[in-house]
Amino acid sequence: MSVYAMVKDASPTVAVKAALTKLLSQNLVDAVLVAAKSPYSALPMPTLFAEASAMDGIDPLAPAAPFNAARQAATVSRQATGKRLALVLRPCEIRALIELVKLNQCTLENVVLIGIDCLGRMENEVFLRHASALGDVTSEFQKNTSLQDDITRTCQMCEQFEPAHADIAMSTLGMAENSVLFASGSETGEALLKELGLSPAENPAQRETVTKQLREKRAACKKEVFAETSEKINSIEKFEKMIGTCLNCYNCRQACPVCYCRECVFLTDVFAARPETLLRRAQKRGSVKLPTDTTMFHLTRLSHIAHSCVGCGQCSSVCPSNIPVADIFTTVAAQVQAAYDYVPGRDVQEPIPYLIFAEKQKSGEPK
Amino acid sequence: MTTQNKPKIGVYICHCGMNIAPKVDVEEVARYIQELDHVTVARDYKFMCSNPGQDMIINDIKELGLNRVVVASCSPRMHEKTFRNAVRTAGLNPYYFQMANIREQVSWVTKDSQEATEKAKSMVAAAVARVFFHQPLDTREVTVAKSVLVIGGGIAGMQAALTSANAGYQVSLVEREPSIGGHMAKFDKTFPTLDCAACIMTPKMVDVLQHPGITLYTWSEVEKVEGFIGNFEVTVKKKPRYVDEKKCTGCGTCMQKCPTKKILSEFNEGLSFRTAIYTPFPQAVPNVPVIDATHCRVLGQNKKCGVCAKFCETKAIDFDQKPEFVTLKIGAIITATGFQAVNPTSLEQYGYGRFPEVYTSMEFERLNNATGPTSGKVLMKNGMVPKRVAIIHCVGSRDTRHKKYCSRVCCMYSMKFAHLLREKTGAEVWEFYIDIRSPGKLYEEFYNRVQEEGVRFIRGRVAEITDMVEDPGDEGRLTVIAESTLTRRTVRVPVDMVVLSVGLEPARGSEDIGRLLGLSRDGDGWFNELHAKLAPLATPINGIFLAGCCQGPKDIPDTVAQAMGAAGEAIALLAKGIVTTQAEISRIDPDLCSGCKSCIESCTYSAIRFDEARKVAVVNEALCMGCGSCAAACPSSAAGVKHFTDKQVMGEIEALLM
Amino acid sequence: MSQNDTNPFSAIAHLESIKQCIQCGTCSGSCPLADLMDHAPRELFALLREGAFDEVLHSNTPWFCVSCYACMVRCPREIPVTDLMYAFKEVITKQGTAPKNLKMPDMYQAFSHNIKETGKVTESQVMARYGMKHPLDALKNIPLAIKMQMRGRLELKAQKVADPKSITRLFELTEIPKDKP
Amino acid sequence: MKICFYPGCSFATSAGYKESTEAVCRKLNIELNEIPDWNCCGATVMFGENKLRATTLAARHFALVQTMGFEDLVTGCNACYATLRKAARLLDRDRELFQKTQEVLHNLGLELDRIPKVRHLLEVLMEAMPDSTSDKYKTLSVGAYYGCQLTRPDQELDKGWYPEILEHFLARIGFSVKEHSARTQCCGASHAVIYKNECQGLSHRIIREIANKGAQVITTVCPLCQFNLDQAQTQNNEPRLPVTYFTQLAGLALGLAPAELGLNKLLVSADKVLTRP
Repeated sequence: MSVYAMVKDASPTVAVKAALTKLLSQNLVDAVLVAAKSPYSALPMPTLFAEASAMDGIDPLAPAAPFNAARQAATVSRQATGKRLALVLRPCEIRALIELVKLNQCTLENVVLIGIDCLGRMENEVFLRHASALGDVTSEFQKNTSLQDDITRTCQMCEQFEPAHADIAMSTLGMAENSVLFASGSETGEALLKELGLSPAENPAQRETVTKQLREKRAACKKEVFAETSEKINSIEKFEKMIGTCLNCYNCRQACPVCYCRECVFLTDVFAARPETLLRRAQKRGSVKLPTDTTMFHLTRLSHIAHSCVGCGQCSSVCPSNIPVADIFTTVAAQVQAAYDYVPGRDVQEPIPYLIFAEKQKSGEPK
Repeated sequence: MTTQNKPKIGVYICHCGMNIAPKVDVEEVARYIQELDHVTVARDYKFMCSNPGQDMIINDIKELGLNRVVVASCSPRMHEKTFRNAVRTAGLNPYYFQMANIREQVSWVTKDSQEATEKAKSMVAAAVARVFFHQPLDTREVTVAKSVLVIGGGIAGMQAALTSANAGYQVSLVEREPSIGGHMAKFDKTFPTLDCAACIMTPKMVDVLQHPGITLYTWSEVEKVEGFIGNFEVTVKKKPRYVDEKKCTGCGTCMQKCPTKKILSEFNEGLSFRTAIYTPFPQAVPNVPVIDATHCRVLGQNKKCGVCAKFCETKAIDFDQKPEFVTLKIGAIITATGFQAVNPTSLEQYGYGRFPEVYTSMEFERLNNATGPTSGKVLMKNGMVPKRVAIIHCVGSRDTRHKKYCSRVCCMYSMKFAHLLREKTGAEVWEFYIDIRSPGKLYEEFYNRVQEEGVRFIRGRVAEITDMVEDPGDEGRLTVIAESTLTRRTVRVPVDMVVLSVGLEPARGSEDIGRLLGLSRDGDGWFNELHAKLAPLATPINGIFLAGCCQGPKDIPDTVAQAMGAAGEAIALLAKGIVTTQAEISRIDPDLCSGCKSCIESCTYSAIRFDEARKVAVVNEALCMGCGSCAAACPSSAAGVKHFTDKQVMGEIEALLM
Repeated sequence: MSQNDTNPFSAIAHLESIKQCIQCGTCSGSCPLADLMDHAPRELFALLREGAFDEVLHSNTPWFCVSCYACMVRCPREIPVTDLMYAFKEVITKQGTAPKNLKMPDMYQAFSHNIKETGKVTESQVMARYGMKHPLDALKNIPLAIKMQMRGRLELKAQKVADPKSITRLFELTEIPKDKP
Repeated sequence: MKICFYPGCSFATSAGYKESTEAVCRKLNIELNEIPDWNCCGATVMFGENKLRATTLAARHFALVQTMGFEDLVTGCNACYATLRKAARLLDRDRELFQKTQEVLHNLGLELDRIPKVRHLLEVLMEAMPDSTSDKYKTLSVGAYYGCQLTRPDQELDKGWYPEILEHFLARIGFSVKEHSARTQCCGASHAVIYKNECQGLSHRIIREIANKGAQVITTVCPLCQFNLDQAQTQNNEPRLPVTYFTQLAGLALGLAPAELGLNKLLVSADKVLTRP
């Protein structure tokens, strides 16, 4: 059972900051990873804080995220160091981090996961445009519904905007203005909430109504995107058309939080065709488009991560050719994950499907 | 030979007599291939696998300085070994060789000749592209443990154990029941010669017990199997017997005195009772009882009893016995886990379980057996001799709702029953069959003999067995209803007794054994042999062989022949004393490995371990079977299979897509 | 089934299942009215496999199927025997080849007609229509009808749906054009 | 409980099925919502005439059930039960047939989107009937007769050949049950009406078997079964067993009067066996 506490009469950012400050200053954790504005840019970047006094610019609720911070979180939790870390992450970042734990890329030992309700993020340039007009985008965003329409396409179809698996979840959805609900998700979380000395509260009834409405809205959007995308990629020809402008820059791979290989197979010479092969092919067909492995690259990445794709949308955000990479990935991932009844990031104990052999798979029956 | 050398590839296209050449223009293929890069020579020949064919390759290697060879002919399964040997003979590493299958994959399956020629061209070109990337590989030789494990102590397992032990090898025979003997021990006579099963069986059981080369583990189960061909490490669990095998003299006093007497006898198919301490049958081997822990008053019900211990003169009863685990070093494994009879309860219309006079064939075997519940007299439950008996064929067999296959033995044993019934009781016997299947030496003759004896054969699968009677005079009898398809009449035959000739299915627990050994099973649950025709006793797992019904239904002569054959395979392996490890195994590049352990999870042979210091996965070459699961699981291509490297496979695909 | 275009049964769903028939006789052995049939059910399958379509078109067998489904649940090849009997009747009706002296097609026709006219079935009316063709049968039933009436179990007035025309329309909309001879 | 009920053509004129069903449901607070303007399901006739027509005649009710807002459709007649289920199964598996059926219904002003689950009244009462508290009928031995089409071909409600559900039901509500082997033997069904001589034996076999196994009363779950077994006994002198509906016995167990349950409508009177204890 969760324990609840409520902070009233403070903006969510202030409330979160107060809580994190307390964690650090009371030595309840040794360091905090949280998004913070830098002196150089309004865009909040994942930042590791060891001193409470340095936390002025933190902005975890900003509707921007130039990274899926699971990668950075995994970097600081790659091995247990004996120090206790608090990681403040969005729901999609937590899900990606859990996938990375399953893949042995980091550990949750001595890690406190702090999750926040996520209303979505904007593309960087959209955020920066609003920032230059409004100054404090975060607090405007929390109350202004028209700003909330400016989030990325992938965020608009995300139904998992509440943090699951966090030790402490901070919620603003369905709360009165300037109120934040803290909920424990584990014994660790419960103990920490006690230490923070917040006033206990109940889970407000209206929260469920608000989240349900939002979820329905998102589901409708998702249905639309899936239908549209399925139609666009249902043959190899159409798929190739979809990725026709790909530059093989590999940005999508770089931005993907669950693409974890130390050295990507596309950096090796495995798929590099020999010159004589290319020439012969050109002779035979008249022409060969280069590079030849563009389709292979996307299909390989699909087959490698479709089961673990958490739908964060970063791949689309970083594509210089504006290919809706995330549409493709989320559409395919939804089908793969449904086939295996697998939800990435649902449970650290849940094995990744291709590593187990279920009876049903054997007989080829659908689930 | 150096790998730095520029590739010089020789390509040989086989006519395969009339198999390839009439469909594929082999000369045209040779002309085309000759023009490809790195191809030094391309030739065609009538039979590449023949001596002159092989010599052609050897000479070219020597004279033209070839360092890669491609043969386009049949399937690698057929002749890859042959050509690798030829390449080796010429002094080249045998893995500088690639085969293109233009027979099964081209000439046999392609209608149009031109299309076939084009297809052959691309397949050979693909092989050329692949062999370009080949690397020399080495095999290692490992010594073989001179011991055989036989799983299952029925007639198949016993025979396999005896043959192997007679050849001088150490045999461990594991049987889960208290005694060896299996199903055959339950039979009275055997078709078609009507030998007494016990007369031919019990001496073998004693031989097994007394053979110095055989260690018998009854009331035991295989718990764990690790290792690989020649070097298996097997853990056997000896279940507690609660009787000390060394002290017990087999006097039987304990069984006489045991007060828990009303337990249905498994050996007698529930037609009689046994005590809680028991041997399944008087001729059991070893003649040492076990205590049935669920029914024993001391073990199962925590009551004071201990009568058996009180009367045992040698103090052999030990209620504190615990399971024991024995670890064995094994060179070859013979699986002989057998079958079980299909339970006909779900064939509702036959009333098994509802009508007391409906028996399964296994029950009838016991009813008819001199050591059975009626001392071999065929009697109904009311003690009377039946006057008319119906025998129903194909119960549960040839039925897509149950077992779609023919169980092979039922026709013959049904006719054996008919003969015995005629002989013992003089009863009128009606056999209801779909087709009589008697393909065996003296089998058809036996059919004729039973016909001569006046058995009524009705061709028609029985629709229903009912106790509803048409004629009041038949009160208390059962009526068998079927269409006599040869006369197109519905016959209703009132009978006193019905025998259901039930089919065979894999023994309970064979799935678990299959999992322990890594054996695959077919859709019906029988173990898969390596090749249906050419390797019927081998399995896809090297060093594990099959004997008897675990591979599919078969009768005693076939079972014994197969058991001897499986033993022969095992002996051949052990006699040679060494096995060559495979070269096509996995390797993991530590520089590319992310340490995610996906490969470890996916390896079914437990051949990959994790190096905690370097945080990378490492392959144990002795255990790896080269299946490639790790390569498929690894996202960063750190894991790969030698001789199936990404470059080789991609090269092949590239050429095919050209 | 055979690729022969003259097979009038070729459109039947699951007809290919009869290829699997092993002529074991379970269907006929299970059939309560097998004795009245000119061919055992399995024989119809054999006849179709031989291409003897005429025999099947004129067989009385499908008309004696009582829909007890005993054959269907027992068939070791899982051939949907009962469903096939329905489908055979449909083809035979369409082709008009039902045996002339057979009572069952007339009964079915009377039944169907009653539904078409009223949407519901009133036993007395079905018997009356059937009795026009088989007066003896109808007469034989009179004593029973009297007994039934005495117990308030005989309805002489037609049961009807609210708008019988809609059912007639349903019949028209589902009419399959007769095959040309 | 509220159920959507399809009576079928024989329900009203059968020997007290209607009376007893209504009385029992009243007593158990089961609201019987009869499908307004139901039609004949087509029974065993229509599928032999025209598959689309047969399916549409049945599916017309599925559309009506939909407008009534029910998920299930309950009937008390085996033939209706089997026919409606057959139509439901076909519609579920055959997309083309489903579309054609939709089209015809649309032309008749009806819309069909989903197929309800077709259930038998026996299933409903099995859930709703309380266990017996009285031993009043303990000595009355009953033979349960299912007919063919309750368990076949689906074999979903119970086993196809020797089902037990009705025996369980009768035992639970306080009757002594006699097991027998004629439970699902064919009574001749609709053929019995015109092939009287040929089918008489089928009904007699069943009656004789049930009598032989010691039952005094037969109980059925279908109007045609009841009719065939009941009328078969009007012409011969063999054991005369009253042929009741399971709802009539359920009514007795609930303490309702025989007249209320239409028991006076049986051809073979039940008065004797019911008044004797």
